[in-house]
Amino acid sequence: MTLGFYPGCSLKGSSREYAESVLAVAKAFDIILEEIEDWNCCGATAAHNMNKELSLALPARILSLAERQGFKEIVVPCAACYSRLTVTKHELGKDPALKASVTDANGLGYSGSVSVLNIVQMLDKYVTPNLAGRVVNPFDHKVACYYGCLLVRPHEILKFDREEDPQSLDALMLKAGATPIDWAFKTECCGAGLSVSRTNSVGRLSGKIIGDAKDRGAEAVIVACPMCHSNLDMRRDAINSYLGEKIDIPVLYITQAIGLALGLDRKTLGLQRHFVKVSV
Amino acid sequence: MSKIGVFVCHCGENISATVDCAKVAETAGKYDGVAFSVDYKYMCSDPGQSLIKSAIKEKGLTGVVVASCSPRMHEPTFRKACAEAGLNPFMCEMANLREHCSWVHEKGEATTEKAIDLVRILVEKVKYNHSLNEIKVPVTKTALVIGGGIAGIQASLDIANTGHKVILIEKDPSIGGHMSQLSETFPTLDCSQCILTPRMVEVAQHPNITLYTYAELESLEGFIGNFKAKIRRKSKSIDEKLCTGCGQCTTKCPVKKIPSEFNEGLGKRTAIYVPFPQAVPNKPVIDRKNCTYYIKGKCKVCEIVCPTGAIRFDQEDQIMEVEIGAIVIATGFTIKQPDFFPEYGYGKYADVITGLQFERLASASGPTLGEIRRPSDGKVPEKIVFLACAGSRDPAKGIPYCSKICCMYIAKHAMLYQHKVHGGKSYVFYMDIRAGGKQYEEFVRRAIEDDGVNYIRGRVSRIYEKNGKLIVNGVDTLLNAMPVEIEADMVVLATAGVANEGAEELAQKLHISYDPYKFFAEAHPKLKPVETNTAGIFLAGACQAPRDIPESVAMASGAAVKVAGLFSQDELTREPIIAVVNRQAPPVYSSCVGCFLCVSACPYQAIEKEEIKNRNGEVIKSVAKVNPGLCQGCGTCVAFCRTKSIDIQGYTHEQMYTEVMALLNEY
Amino acid sequence: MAEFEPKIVAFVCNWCTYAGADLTGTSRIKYASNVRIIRFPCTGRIDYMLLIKAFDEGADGIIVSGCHPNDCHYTSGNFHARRRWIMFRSLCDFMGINTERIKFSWVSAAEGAKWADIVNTTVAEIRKLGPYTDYKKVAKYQEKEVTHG
Amino acid sequence: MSSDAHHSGISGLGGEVLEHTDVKVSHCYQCGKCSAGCPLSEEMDYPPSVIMRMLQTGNPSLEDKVLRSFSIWVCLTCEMCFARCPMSIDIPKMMDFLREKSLNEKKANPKAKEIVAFHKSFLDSIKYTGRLYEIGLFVDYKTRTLKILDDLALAPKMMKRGKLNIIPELIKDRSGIAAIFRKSNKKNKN
Repeated sequence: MTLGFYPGCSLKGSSREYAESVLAVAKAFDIILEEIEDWNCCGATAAHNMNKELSLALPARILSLAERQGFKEIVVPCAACYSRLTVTKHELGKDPALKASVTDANGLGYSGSVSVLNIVQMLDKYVTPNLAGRVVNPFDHKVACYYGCLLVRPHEILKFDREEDPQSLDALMLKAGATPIDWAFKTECCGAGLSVSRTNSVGRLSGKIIGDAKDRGAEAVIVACPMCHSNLDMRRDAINSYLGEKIDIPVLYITQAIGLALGLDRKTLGLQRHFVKVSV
Repeated sequence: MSKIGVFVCHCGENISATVDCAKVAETAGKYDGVAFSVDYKYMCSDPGQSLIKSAIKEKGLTGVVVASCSPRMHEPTFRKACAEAGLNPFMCEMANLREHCSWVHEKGEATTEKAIDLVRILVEKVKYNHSLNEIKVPVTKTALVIGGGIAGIQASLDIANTGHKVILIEKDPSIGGHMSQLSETFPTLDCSQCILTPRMVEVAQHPNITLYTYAELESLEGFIGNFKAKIRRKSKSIDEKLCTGCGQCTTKCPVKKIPSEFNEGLGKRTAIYVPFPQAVPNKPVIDRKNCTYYIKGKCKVCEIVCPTGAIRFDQEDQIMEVEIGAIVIATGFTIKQPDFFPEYGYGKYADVITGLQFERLASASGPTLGEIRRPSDGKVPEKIVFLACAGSRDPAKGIPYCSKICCMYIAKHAMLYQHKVHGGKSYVFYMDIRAGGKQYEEFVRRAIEDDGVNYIRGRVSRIYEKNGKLIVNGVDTLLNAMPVEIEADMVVLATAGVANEGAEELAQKLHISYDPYKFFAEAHPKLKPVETNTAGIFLAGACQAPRDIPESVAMASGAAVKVAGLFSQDELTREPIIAVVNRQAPPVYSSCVGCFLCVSACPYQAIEKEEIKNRNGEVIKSVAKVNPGLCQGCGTCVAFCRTKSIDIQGYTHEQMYTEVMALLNEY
Repeated sequence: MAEFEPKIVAFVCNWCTYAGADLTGTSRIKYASNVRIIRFPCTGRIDYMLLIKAFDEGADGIIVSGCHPNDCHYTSGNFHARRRWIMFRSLCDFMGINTERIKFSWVSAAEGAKWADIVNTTVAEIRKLGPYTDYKKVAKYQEKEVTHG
Repeated sequence: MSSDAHHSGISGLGGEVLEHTDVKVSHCYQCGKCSAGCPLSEEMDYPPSVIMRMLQTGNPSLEDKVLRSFSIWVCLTCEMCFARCPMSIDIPKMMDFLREKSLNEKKANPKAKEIVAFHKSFLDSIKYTGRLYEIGLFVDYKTRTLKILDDLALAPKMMKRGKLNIIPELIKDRSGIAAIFRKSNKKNKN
């Protein structure tokens, strides 16, 4: 089976291990993820902070390209990209004038026929039904599943899981043999786009998250967003200095954890690329 | 030739601000058959009515059109005025220029044109009106009161004390309602049970009141003065006549861990149980869902220990039919279970509780015997947080209205806490303090000033548990929205008051209206607060909207007076808006061909077959006949009739076609 | 050119929609002034020949509105109305009467805002459809036939 | 939409917010739940509920303060306020509009220099290559802010882990991207 694939910029650079693990898990289930040809950046936070038109036009081009290439469904592992694409689809769907003006800019045509799947939706639809028999190496750890902001909010548009105390990642990890813990910072913001410009804020926000996970005995934090990952992993120094202690709980992408459960090679899953050593 | 009078009302400026009333009157004056047309500032006032009356007399009017507010408001007023001037009241029609025109459109020619159209329609209709005579029906002088909370109790006692019979039904095993669950009441802090239980006993002992607990309304037929109700008496699995209420069965019942409804899940009860010690009647029922005998087929401990042999495992529900003349609905309210507030963790954290649960904790008869102890570990909370508007005033959660009672009971809760836990700290997060009522504001101030309750203006964003504490994240909006974080031991949510589950079904059984939140609708928001749109059915208490105790009691007494007023008459008059099958001269007798489609269409079984016989007693023809006592005037049969042989008085074919034609000919 | 102002007749029941429209008034919600309400005791009373008559007399659109299912003051009048409406609609389709010109709806006594909404959308839709000339032409033609015959 | 603003009698910045985002500032009843849940509220000069109140006043000097505030820039659009708002007010959408307007009117708060610079560098990066070029972004951002020393240690670590591309990824249809930027920027100026 073939699905469209929109990796987004992070998965080509600073979060390439996410892409590696997504592709490895997909491959294990004979799912071919075919990259949308000539895709562009979705514009991320910068675009909608600065220029509304642009924040819709950039994702619209991606959706148009996917349509042209005949994809019915595209997988978007990055939660931020997923949010931008879904919001754009929603906005263009409800406002024909906006749709005309935006698609006019890219000259590609747009009908809104492509479904956008986040990583959890993709796994739930195509992986979990066959997961049970494939777990050779249960991920037998206490895990804190961290959803962040953009995977579940705003519910009115995304209509995925619930906004408070979501459960979809927990359910997946349970199937991978893990023990998801109940904790309080599942959907609190990690600091997201302030990573570079206000590293101290990120240290504080991500610090609260890692701190709570540690207090409740988590052995790993599971994420589904490259931004969350880079803040919780790459910014660990800032986190540690906010908390005043050294915390070495690793942060894994959901696909890395599932990959480990499937018995896939650690290197294939890109675990060596993390800043915080993955000891689990 | 008709002589019709048209009376255009300004309603102060309510109509005249957007409609040119003089022009309406002037235009109407030119219509064929209109003998008199005038506009006036307040047509419903005394001089206004006199204007109508004198015109009827002086001009010899044969019909009247009053163009003013909704007929639902003043039709009785103007029909009465006509009758007083000697004109049959059913020769009077109203054009609705206010609710349907002046209030909903901007000032302008189109609005005045619409007003003129509305008047013209009714001028043409009234030409085809006929004098009608009111129908007299007898009154059954027994009232049915549904719901045995404080409102139902008060209504029952008040009606019974006027000498009329009352049947009171209550769905739970005991009367008492929510008031029996309360600890102390605002603003006097007197003990709820102490003032309620004497009333409960009075109900049980009153010679005019028949009390059925564990009973619900099954169905209702009929109309004002003449209802027939079916009541389902759910099986209690005991013979009430034999049971002495000794309590042997409830102490010996082996199933002891069922969450007690009366204690809001904070205490336990047995499978055969009396909901609370002061229950009326003080006799147990078996909860079949939880009883071992009904689940597994054996046990029967209660039967063995019962000294009078009162247990009846095979008892079945009974359906009882009663005839009644009026109904008071006092089914009360419930609280919204706050599990729709995942950010507050109700259901997830044992120490996040509802206001009603706090009442049970604070009550001397409650699971902690009145000590404030948290459910998780029985510890006395050193810090407690109360959240106002947990659901109320929250359109995003589906409840835009204010639940009205919470501000007061939160102040009471915080006060009770401060009285019971010395050195404890209490915080109230609120948006506004709504303390309108006698001694209410003073009560809240006392909580703040004398008892040291910390009021913080702001809504809490979320609550989570950490190291055995509940972390409450809020802000103080009076301090530039400064973040406030409280590590509390217990949190009490003032959850919204909502309509009872099943309120909608009950309204449909009774044919009364309800609002979007399933609270029952009063007939007029100001002037008919206890009446419903269905004559003979009245409202009392929180089934109509969230109400506190004094209001519920006042409403109940109000409803009781309405019932007593109704029962003071031996006969009632009803509007003659009923269907009639035509009769013609022999040999046709009627255009009815006897298909009796109408019989199947009629929801009231008001249509019968009539056999027309010749002098020799031979049946010539079977035709339909409407029983005027049963017909409610819906007109469904009229639309069904294939030969146009049935017509409905007041809305005849002639009248309705005339309205359509009058409208469109000049529209 | 001035915008086409459609003539719309509303056949409503006394207990729900008439009261709902009263509530629109008491709530001072503004709506298009093109609609004239004719009050019936119940939608069950509405004889669908009246709708034909209304078109015949020059109506551009019609609203029929009563109580929600199960909420009928007379228990079941609204169900009868709905059942007949379904049949009447196919009959209209068969006869070539554009059923888009008839709006069938439920408005309860508590739904003042919904009434305003229904009026406004109906006016907008009928305005889009334009004056109902087809039917009027036919009606006139038949009248002539009858007189000549 | 503009007529809607006119009818509801909201003028000034609140009216503009309504016109561009459909967000009605009048719906806010100042409960403060947004501020209570906002992860950045303690770093803000005016927490979200206070911004709402300032807009409600229609007072031009307060509106000016809103556009010059640091709050609108430190807002992360995490959507927490919107998710929990009892009145369902889309504050993040409003914040997007306020930022854009603040920028157009050259009122961006000086404390937000780094944040604005980062966004600009980000957009510049994709404007020319179609995709984000992370090294380019860092260099560009650092030249804009002169924060040469920050994060200097991070780059080699990232490089070592294969997390940075030396050569930017270029998409083929770069003129198409340029056209999108041109069109959007033109609209933005209007």
